[in-house]
Amino acid sequence: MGNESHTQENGAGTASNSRRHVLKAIGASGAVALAGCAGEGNGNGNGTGNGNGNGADDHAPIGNYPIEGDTAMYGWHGPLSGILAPDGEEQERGFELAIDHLNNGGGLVDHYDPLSGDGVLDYEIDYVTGDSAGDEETSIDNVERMIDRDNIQFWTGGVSSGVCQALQPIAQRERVIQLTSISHAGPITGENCERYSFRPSMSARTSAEALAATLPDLLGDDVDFFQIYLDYSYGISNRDSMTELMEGQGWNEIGQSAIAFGESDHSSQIADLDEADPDVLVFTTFGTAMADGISQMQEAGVAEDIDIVVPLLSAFSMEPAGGDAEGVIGTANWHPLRGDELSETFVDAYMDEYDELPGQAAYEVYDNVLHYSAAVENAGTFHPPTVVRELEEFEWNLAMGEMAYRECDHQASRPVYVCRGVSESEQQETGTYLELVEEVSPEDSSYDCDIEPAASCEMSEYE
Amino acid sequence: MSLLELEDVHSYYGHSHILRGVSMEVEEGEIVSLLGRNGAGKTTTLRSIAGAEPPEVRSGHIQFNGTDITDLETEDVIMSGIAIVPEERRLFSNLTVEENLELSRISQNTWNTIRRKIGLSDPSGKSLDELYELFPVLEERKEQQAGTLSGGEQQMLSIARTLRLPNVELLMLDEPSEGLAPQIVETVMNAIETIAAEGTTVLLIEQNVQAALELADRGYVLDMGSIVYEGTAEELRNEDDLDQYLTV
Amino acid sequence: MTLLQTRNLTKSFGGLVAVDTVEIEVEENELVSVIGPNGAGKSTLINLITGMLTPTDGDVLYRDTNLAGKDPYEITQLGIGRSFQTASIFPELTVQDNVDVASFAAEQGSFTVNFLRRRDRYDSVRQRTADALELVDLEDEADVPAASLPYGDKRRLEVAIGLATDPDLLFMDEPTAGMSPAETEMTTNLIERMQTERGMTIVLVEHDMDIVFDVSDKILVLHRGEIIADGTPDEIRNDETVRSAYLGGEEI
Amino acid sequence: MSEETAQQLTDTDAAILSWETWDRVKHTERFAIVAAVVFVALWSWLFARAPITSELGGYHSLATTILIWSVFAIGFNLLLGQTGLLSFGHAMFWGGGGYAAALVSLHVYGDPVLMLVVGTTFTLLLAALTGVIALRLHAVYFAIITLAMGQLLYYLATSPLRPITGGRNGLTGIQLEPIFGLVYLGMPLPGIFGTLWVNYEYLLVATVFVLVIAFVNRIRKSPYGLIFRAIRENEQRVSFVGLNVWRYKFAAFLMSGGIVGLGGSLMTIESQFAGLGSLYWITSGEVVIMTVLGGVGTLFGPVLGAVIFLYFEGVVDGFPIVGRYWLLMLATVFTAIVWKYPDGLWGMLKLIASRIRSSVEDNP
Amino acid sequence: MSLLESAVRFTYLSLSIASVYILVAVGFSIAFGTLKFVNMAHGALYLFGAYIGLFVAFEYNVGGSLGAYSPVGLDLGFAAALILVPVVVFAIGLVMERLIANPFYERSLLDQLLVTFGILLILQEFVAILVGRGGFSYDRTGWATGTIPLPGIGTASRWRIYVIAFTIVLLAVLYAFYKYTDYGLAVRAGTEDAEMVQMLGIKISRPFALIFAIGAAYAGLGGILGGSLFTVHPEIGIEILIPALLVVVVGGVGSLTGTIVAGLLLGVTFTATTRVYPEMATASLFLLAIIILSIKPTGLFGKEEVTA
Repeated sequence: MGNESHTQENGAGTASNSRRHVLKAIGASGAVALAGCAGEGNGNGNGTGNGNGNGADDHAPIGNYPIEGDTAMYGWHGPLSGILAPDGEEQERGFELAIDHLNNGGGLVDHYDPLSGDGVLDYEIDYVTGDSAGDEETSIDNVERMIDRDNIQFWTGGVSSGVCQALQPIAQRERVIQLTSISHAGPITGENCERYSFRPSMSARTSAEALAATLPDLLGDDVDFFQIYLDYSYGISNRDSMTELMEGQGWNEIGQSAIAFGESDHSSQIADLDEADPDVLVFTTFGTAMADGISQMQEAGVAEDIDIVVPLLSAFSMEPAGGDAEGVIGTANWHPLRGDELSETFVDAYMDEYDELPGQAAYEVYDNVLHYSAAVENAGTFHPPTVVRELEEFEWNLAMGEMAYRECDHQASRPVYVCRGVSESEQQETGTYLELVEEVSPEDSSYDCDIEPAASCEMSEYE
Repeated sequence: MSLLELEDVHSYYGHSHILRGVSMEVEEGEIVSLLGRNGAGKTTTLRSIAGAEPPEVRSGHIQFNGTDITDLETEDVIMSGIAIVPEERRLFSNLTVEENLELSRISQNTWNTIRRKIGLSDPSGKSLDELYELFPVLEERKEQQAGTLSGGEQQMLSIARTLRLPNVELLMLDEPSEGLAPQIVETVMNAIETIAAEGTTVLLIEQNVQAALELADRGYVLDMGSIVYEGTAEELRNEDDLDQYLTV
Repeated sequence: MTLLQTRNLTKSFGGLVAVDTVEIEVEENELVSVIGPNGAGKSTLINLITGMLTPTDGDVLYRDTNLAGKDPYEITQLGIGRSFQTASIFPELTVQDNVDVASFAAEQGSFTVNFLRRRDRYDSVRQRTADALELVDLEDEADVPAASLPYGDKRRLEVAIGLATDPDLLFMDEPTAGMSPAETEMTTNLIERMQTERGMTIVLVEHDMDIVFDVSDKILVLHRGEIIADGTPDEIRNDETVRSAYLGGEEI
Repeated sequence: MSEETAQQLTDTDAAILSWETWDRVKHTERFAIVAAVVFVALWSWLFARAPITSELGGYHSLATTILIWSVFAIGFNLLLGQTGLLSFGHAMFWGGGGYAAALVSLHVYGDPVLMLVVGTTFTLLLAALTGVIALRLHAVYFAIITLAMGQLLYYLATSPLRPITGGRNGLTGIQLEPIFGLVYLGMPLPGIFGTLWVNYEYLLVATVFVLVIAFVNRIRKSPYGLIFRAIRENEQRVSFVGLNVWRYKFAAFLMSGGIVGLGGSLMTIESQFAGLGSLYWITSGEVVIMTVLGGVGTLFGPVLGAVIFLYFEGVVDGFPIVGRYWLLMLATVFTAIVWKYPDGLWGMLKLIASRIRSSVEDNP
Repeated sequence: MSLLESAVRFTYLSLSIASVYILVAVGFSIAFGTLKFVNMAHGALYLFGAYIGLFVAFEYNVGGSLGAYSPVGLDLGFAAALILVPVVVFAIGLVMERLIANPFYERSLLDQLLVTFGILLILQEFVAILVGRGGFSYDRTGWATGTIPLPGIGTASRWRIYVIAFTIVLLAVLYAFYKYTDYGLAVRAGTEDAEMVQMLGIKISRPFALIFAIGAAYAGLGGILGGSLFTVHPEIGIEILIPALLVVVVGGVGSLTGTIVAGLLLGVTFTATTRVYPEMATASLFLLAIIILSIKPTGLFGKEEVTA
């Protein structure tokens, strides 16, 4: 963290801020009038103009473009406090590692053609980070700071779907690209979609598609299942997708029960579950709530003969659950013991730096930094609309496998990793909470642009 | 040497100067009465002796048994041998009669309590039985909450609980006759007389001049925070000028 | 004319009857003192009349209005003022502000919507405050925080607040307690002036018998919640029941 | 005071040279307003762009946010500082105003002025409803019942009212229309104004801030200000001088709620988002911390408190290594201040100033 | 499931929730009613109880600044935690009374509330910095998991039954302390009139400190029991404080009976609402508190409002 930079070009803030707001307000036509204004702002900045700055390409100023000086800022923003912190801390490490590799080579940068290991384009990359605390208002303030004061070109990170959705309009408004991570709710690439926001990670629907493709093999064909879900957009998206897709596989949903957000007592839902007596429980929750729920089921003696499926599994749920989560089935964006060469390269680099096995959260953010940079290299500019267009048809294949963004909803079509919780002793031994059960191909986990949630996406403008 | 000696005591309630140089003495075995109208400073004198706060004693000395007790905490004053029956009795109304009495058995110091229990104790106060003998009505009511007692019973309980304290050498009573019917006043005064006869020194604060002087050996009259008169009960009874300090 | 009248006024707390079927009458422009030993029920009586307590039984009539059940501010607005036994003032406000609170109440009633009008524009309020402060001789202390006044001055401020509410009938609870002889004399003069110059009716609860017998037109003696005597100072001075209530039966 | 002239206010040399002039001027109404105007005029620039001072890491949108939270804290302080009532549920007005403003822009029209009016009106109604119940209680009970009301609203907004409030996701997609159809808030200001204030949005926020200062200052100088303080010090005595204490407390509650609602609406305009966090009790706790930290009962103390709190949350939070401990540091500062300086930082500054002044006067 | 079994389940669910509320609220109510001290830092005692119990009973890999020493913990088992935690938190309570409560007895309720709230935040952040912000859950050994058969009815959760029984025993102990010990007598008397107790020669500060520490120990035990029912993370101290405060004021400040009745009432309300309208489960507690306080501003068993 010692190399974080917070020094900013004084005077430039006014200009860039004005640029953004005027563009939002009066559209592109006003931008021309403002170019001069921006120039004035530069006058009292640090003045070390860079060949790749204003002069090199002919794009009008937009967002935090053009970059002044020879350093481009990246942002990471995710939970470092609150119950989501375990994933946030991993993400931050992955992020810092990625920046290091971009500037100095190493890790997957050495195995990814568009990247040189000597910055991006001709810029050195610096970064800022912010703690979302899992809270929407705090996040808005933080991201505004990163955009306004630190002039970030893009940011990634985050866990909470609520926070992610609150930030998407800011990405659009400020013309700064956001690559989401982990956030799973349907609307992020549905009704809430924005041109400047991309989701490389799974959506609730992607996970459900993958589970529909594997669960019958794992748990049987003629299965009664029950759903307990968190009563907010993440839980509801998953519930709807699971109902539709599992029933499509011939499974039979025999009941549902909602948990209020923030509620740690699940006794009533467990009572419903016990009464329904299903074969499988689909438990859409996260964080300590999942740990609470599973431990309360065990304590009530209902967990023994029911298989539990938690559509999204990650450190923030697995860490508090400890050994209780043994046998729980779900999906993840990546698995450290996937066994391919690139994953091993990443794992080695990460272990060298931090002396622990990375989880999906660490890799995902690492990957986001890399593939965004690759898109910039391919586009030859940081100009946000150009980079957005580049990303919309971007394909890449690093440690997660074959990935590609879809233009219709900015959801990545991607492989999904179906995993299972392991016992506490195995956790100690392997350093990971999950074992990889099956890798589901992009074809089997994707859905068409004309079905929900993608069907509700009305993409916003480029400039 | 006097048992209790006040020497030019000045006490304040916040900024208000209430006792303006009170000096008085109580000899061992005496019954001394402190007279004066409401607001004259009688209760403040008692509270100053007891080390209660407020008031704040800013100058002067209070000696008891030869020791300076001016700056002692209330509980230490009590344990040095002074018992207090405060104005309005201040019983613990939600506690039973017996619990009110039992409280006095607990001393400030746990080790003393233990020592007394295993028979190594200092001379202790009266036992419950002795108290019930003195105030039979309390035994009948021992399971009752103190708040439900009549005024006279409450006053007896308030006196009785001080007798259960160990080592009482001086008993200070603040208006024990207040609000009581005449025949009850007499019972209370008789009880005080009995206690005094057993050798306890008594400092009696009273508005009821007649009752007080009947009992007392000597008296002080307090007005505007100063002693304006002192003398034997006999002298006080015959002093006509005192009317202005005491009543209509 | 009878200004204030209580009928059968009773207040009990649990089993204790603090005020027992008390019937008193106060004539206009009269100065009535209520005396009695500690615990006789004097404060309870005042509290019942001024609305701090609700009577268990009985009525309080003031100029044909029944006060029972009314809130203190309503009773004050009807013209019944009160000063408290302990200096009930606003310690962190200045002396002038202390009295201003009461002056506003007198000038503009119990509630008005004037939060956008500056209070230094109310000349009548200033005048009323100045008058009250002058009466108690505190005008030089107007800008001093009340907390820093000596005790006697606090009591006078307390009286000034009572005065500024513009009462026709003023209850004064031990106005001279804690005062020096000089202050006591000043207060006595003040009470007399209020009665003669302002035509106020005053009910005084007081332990200083000099004052009581000096200024009262009528004295009520309360003992254990009941009125045991009622008459002119001379009548009371010679009343045997009163002496025994106070002294325990026998003349000293 | 009616003779106060602009001369006195602008003639700073005289003010500095003569304590008497200063003492007379500093309590005048016009001085407070001029001070507020000067403050907002320079604030964003000093905080985010000026040489040297901006090295502390401030930025323009935080400067704006701080002004909005200051409105919140000033409104809250009108209740706590003047009447002594501690509400632990003021988030309901903050969030309530924010949601009302968001809803009117989503479903009716997004003129910022309309949003402010609707947000404030809604909050006044909410304050009237809750005040009737809560004001029967005192001290800690009042704090708890306001907390309970705020939390009830929070949970209602979370689930049963989700169709209206958007539940956990809050309300997004708020589009701002030009004020009275004329000026877009995002439009930059020209020349020196742009350097100082950046855009019309800041101008709107600054205007509201100054108006709120002027309004609260006027209340403090009106009979209400006196009566509120009297209620805080001795409620019983106030009713015994003939004032209807309940109505005055109710008025204080309404005004406080209304100002807070105004601030909440402004927040919605600034962030183009209304979310559950704004209704959560932690938000109520934050405004208590700001106000107490700055100085309960003072006019500018809450502003100082908001500056410090949000600086910690928004800037210190991003510092390397120590950033993680921002809440710990803030909580420690807060606790120490309450412990040693119950009058808050503003009170502490005044104390220090008066010490310096007396030492200066002693040694001319 | 039979109606009877549903009823039994409803009962033990309500009671187990009420148990945690009551154990935490009891100490808060004592400090408030007896010592006239509002102690928001009481929530930290729950937090400490939960974390100390966790690291006494088990070993965990932790985050935060202790992360480097993982795994952390004594691994003595759950029963050892149940014995050690009250002792340790009792001692913390004594220190808290000396260092925090004592200097503030004479200050206003508002100052007390704010300072202790600040201290709660500080302590919470310390915990987070030491062991990280992630959550933990108690493992339970065999004797504490699974169900107990109820002949003719069905089964009940073993641990919940233990929690209830344990709470009943603790409340009985507290009652016995009040009723039968000298210190208990002094505390009851001191609640009514502390100065008079001193006038009987008793150093009231000692029984007061003792009862404060007992209240702390109960909050610590509440932390273990609550921690074992739910998960443990740094914010649980602040989270439990709100229902505990509701229990205290709904029951009436300083009334032990009131605290228990209010705890049960809130427990039942919570469980019942969870059954019929789960989204409003927590909200129902606030609604109930608003209704009760509107009808009776001093709470169910409260005698007078504590102002000052």
